[in-house]
Amino acid sequence: MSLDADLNAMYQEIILDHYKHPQNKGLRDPFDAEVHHVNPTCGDEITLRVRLADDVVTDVSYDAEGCSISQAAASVLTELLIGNSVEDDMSIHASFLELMQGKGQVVPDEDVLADGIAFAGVAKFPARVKCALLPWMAWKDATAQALGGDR
Amino acid sequence: MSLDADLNAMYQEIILDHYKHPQNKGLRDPFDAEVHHVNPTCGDEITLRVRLADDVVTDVSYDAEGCSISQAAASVLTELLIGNSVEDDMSIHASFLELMQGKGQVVPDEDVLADGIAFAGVAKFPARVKCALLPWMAWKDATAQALGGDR
Amino acid sequence: MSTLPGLLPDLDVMRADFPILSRTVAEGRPLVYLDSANTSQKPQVVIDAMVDHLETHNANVARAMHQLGAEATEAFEGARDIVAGFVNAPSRDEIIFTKNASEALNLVANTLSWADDRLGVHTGDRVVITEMEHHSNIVPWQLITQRNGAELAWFGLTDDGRLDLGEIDRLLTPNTKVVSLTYVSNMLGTINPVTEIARRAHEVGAVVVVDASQAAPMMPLDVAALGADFVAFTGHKTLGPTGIGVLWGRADLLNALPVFLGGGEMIETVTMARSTYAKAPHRFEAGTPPIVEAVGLGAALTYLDEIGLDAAHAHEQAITGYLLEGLSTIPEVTVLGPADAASRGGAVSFEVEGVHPHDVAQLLDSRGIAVRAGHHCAKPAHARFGVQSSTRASSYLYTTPAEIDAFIDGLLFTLSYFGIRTL
Amino acid sequence: MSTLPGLLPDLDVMRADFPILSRTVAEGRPLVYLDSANTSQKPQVVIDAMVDHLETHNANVARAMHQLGAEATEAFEGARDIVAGFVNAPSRDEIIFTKNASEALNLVANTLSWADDRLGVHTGDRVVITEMEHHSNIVPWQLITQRNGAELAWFGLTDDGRLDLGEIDRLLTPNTKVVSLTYVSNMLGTINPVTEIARRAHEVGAVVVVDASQAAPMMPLDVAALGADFVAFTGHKTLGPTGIGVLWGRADLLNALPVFLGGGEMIETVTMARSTYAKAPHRFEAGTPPIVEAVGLGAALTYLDEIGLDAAHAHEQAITGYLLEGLSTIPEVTVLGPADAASRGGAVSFEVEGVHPHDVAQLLDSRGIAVRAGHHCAKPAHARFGVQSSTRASSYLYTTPAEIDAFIDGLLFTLSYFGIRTL
Ligand SMILES: Cc1ncc(COP(=O)(O)O)c(C=O)c1O
Ligand SMILES: Cc1ncc(COP(=O)(O)O)c(C=O)c1O
Repeated sequence: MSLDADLNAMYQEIILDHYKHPQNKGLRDPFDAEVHHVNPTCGDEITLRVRLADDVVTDVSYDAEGCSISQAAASVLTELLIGNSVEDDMSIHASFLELMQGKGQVVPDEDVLADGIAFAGVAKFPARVKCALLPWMAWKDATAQALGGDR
Repeated sequence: MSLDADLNAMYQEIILDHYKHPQNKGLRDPFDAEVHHVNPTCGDEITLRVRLADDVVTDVSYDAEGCSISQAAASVLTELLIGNSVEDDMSIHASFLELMQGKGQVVPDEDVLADGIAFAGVAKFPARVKCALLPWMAWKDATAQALGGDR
Repeated sequence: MSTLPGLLPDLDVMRADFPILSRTVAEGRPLVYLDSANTSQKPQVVIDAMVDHLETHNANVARAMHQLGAEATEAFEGARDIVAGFVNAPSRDEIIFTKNASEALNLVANTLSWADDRLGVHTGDRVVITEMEHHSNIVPWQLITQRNGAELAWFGLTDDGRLDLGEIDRLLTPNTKVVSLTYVSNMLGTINPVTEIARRAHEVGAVVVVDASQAAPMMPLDVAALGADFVAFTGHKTLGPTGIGVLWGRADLLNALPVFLGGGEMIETVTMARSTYAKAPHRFEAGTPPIVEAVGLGAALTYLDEIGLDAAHAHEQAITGYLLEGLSTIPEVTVLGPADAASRGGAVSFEVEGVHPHDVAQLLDSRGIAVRAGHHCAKPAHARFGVQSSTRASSYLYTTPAEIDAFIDGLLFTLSYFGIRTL
Repeated sequence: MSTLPGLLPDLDVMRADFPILSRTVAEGRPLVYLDSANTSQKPQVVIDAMVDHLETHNANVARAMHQLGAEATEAFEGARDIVAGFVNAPSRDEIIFTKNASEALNLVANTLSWADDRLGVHTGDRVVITEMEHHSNIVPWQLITQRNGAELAWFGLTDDGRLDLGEIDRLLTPNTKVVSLTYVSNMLGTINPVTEIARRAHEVGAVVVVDASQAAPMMPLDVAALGADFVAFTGHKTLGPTGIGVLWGRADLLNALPVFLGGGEMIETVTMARSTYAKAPHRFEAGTPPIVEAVGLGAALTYLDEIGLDAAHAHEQAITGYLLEGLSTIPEVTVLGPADAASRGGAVSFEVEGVHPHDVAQLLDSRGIAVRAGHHCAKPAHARFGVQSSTRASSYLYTTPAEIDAFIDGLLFTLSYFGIRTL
């Protein structure tokens, strides 16, 4: 695959769409945990809130500043994770992590990752993997805090 | 000149003689200043005392531990410097310094340096120049202190 | 447009000295390296000097009495002489080798935090820095002022990216012990009036520290004339290798400061209970120093000197002017920092409306053009201008006008790729 | 006598990997390099890896989004993986690159001096070291204990150059916060029972720091099994370049310690008023790290691993045994440290009756034989044995029995030159 093709694989329409029209952006109440994560290399930032009820992720909201990849990742994350059980979301999280750390060798499962499969092309660019993972790491941290009862 | 010749130029009979039979060794009273100098690289040490009277160097005594070069240099120093005016000794000091820092290119003046000319061969060995200079630096320091009146 | 006034002559011949510049990236495209403020590329002579040292003269220095040891010591101390000449230091003993510029700045900060009352930074004392510093000239001062209960104050910036000198009387008070500032900003490109500030700082008795990391590569550096007390820079930005930095300091101050790191050859004598210490420079060089790195740095500074720092500076200004001109033709681009090339270095940071810096850098990279995106270790300066990050193109003496053309083309491609405008 | 049991096979073939070993010195004599405890020579693969990096992949790491930056980052972080594998670290994030072993030890000492009460070394606390330490593991602890009003205590030595463990109960008290000791002595050669001492130190809650500068080059180093909390070593003694050292530390401790040097990429976020910091390893890597040096070290440790540390250790023991045997035939020679090769490393320090170490080294040098003379940065250990300095011959994996023969011949020549005996 040529480099321009790689570039287009990274900047999928889906990613650019989410970047331009982010879903669930803006911080919402109520929430059980809020975290602030930073990518120290580039300065991308996210503040992310999680709301749980009976082990269901009832809401994820965020405010973020960053590149197309990290912004789109946050938007896709909320679409994928809101409304499922914590357990299911943890397994979606694991699939996304596996995809991103697979150096472009992992074939994503559309049934699990839906729009998230668009990030397959990002996995080829090590410097950008951190961008895509920023909201996902924040979500995991916030959820752990919410479960730990640090209200 | 071959290396063995260089070696023999460094370890002149005069130097080995002074090494085996050091002159004026042992600390003596009275004195006006005493200093302790160390070659930090190798650990060679000297304690050196200077006695002045009416701007004449009436005594230099020392106790030293070190290699043949530094030991012989101390012995030669006392022979050269005791009994002269401080001014004359400072100029002998300058000649010795010039010889040692000359990288083997300076031709020593036997009238000024007497046995000190034996050190001409040492000047070719940068690592050993410090050995030869140790007592000379100590003498200068002690004399400066004695003149400064730090009794 | 390949003959701008001020360009170095025979640029192509000189570029051939840099092996990496003939490399291709991004599927056969020639490398356009515009990230020299981050690290410079290395000419063959630097690499060769290091190889020759490792293959033929390698030994530890100072300690060794044998021939290899003498050769290695001569090479290492010879490099100190070259550095001393390069910065016009009054004495070679004022040149300390550190691991990078950051260590040099931390060395000064820490030893000042441990010094006696006269020199030292203690409770109630003030340290003055600026809002345009690299993190390496911010964090060390935060650490020591927090530890010792001192105050950290700073010059703010004007809208065009210069120091706001209107605050100087308020900032420089009798309890100001240190003024530490960058000579040339790595983000805004601004060249600061260091000599004037040093003069004012000395009036209140403060020690003046200059971070010359961005200045040393591209303009004549004369520490004797500068008026500062300490000057730091880093090897890898001046055509040399990583692993080495330089601190110049006034001999009397260096020898009045307490020691920094302990061990190896920085001692005079050691007993289990206590130790005494060597004089500068060895006083501040604990452990085996960066030997092969000093050899490389010596070769690098010799190469730079042969080109001439005045000529390098003129080249930098010509290229930067051309770059700024190119950027000014793109309305979506906003440059941060001074707009005229004459009062700035070769680092040009900018925003592109509607495209995040990461995405700009990524698109340019796909065309073989290397720029930096992020905060460039200058978060506060970014915050000052209300941006979280920026894209930075930074040229050096090997940069050609054609590379700037490629860069401007790449930006236009980026804008069209993200649908901001059509080509 | 060229086939001792335990020698590395194909020694000549392997020696051809080291360009400097085919050099002649002292007017055409082959170089006999017996100063490897001071610094090791470098195989061609190390030099080539560095050249390839500088000519083809040079860029700054972490910060750069472009292709060269990605390649440089991969090379640098890849070296961290190699080091982690080499010392069997539980996690790669526990490997910190410093400028040398001395900085690694100072890093631990300083951050402990700033740490909170639980970990920190403060008034009334005790730090325990040993009388056989290199200055780099003495001075840092003197500096912090003096600064913080803590006590420095140490294990003495037995007459045959081992730690006097009889003092262990007296030394390890509940207020002992740190025990820092060398794995292998660079002067006496002694291999210390580190695991046993670490176990005892942990019983009183002390943090255990091991200086593995002399161990890492020549015996398997398994930090997971060793039982220590921090282990330091230096690149240039393990076939790598100068300008790089390694600190391994337990992740929980590393992240509990305050930061050391500030600047560059060790931050999480920076504002003018305050900063927060990254986790280990970046937490302790202020400024541009030793990138090309890490590449070189990675190649060096890979080379060492291919030879095998067990095989290297066996070679070292065989050569050292042969060397000790040779020395025992010269009545004027007194060896300092353990007499049996099995319980020691390859550094052998000795006295020659009637000839000062400088003069011994000089005479040997005139025959092309490089040894070290002086205090080897271990003044207290010399003082313990009532000597001011000594001569040290130190072999490594490229040393041949023939070189030991030449060395012994050289000693006899020295004795005759100074008229101590006739040949
Ligand atoms: C036992 C020991 N510790 C520490 C060091 C210091 O290593 P470096 O000089 O590379 O910091 C050395 C070598 O000089 C050593 O032999
Ligand atoms: C202005 C300035 N200061 C300090 C530094 C730090 O240099 P180093 O990373 O080599 O320590 C840099 C470069 O990164 C810089 O641009």
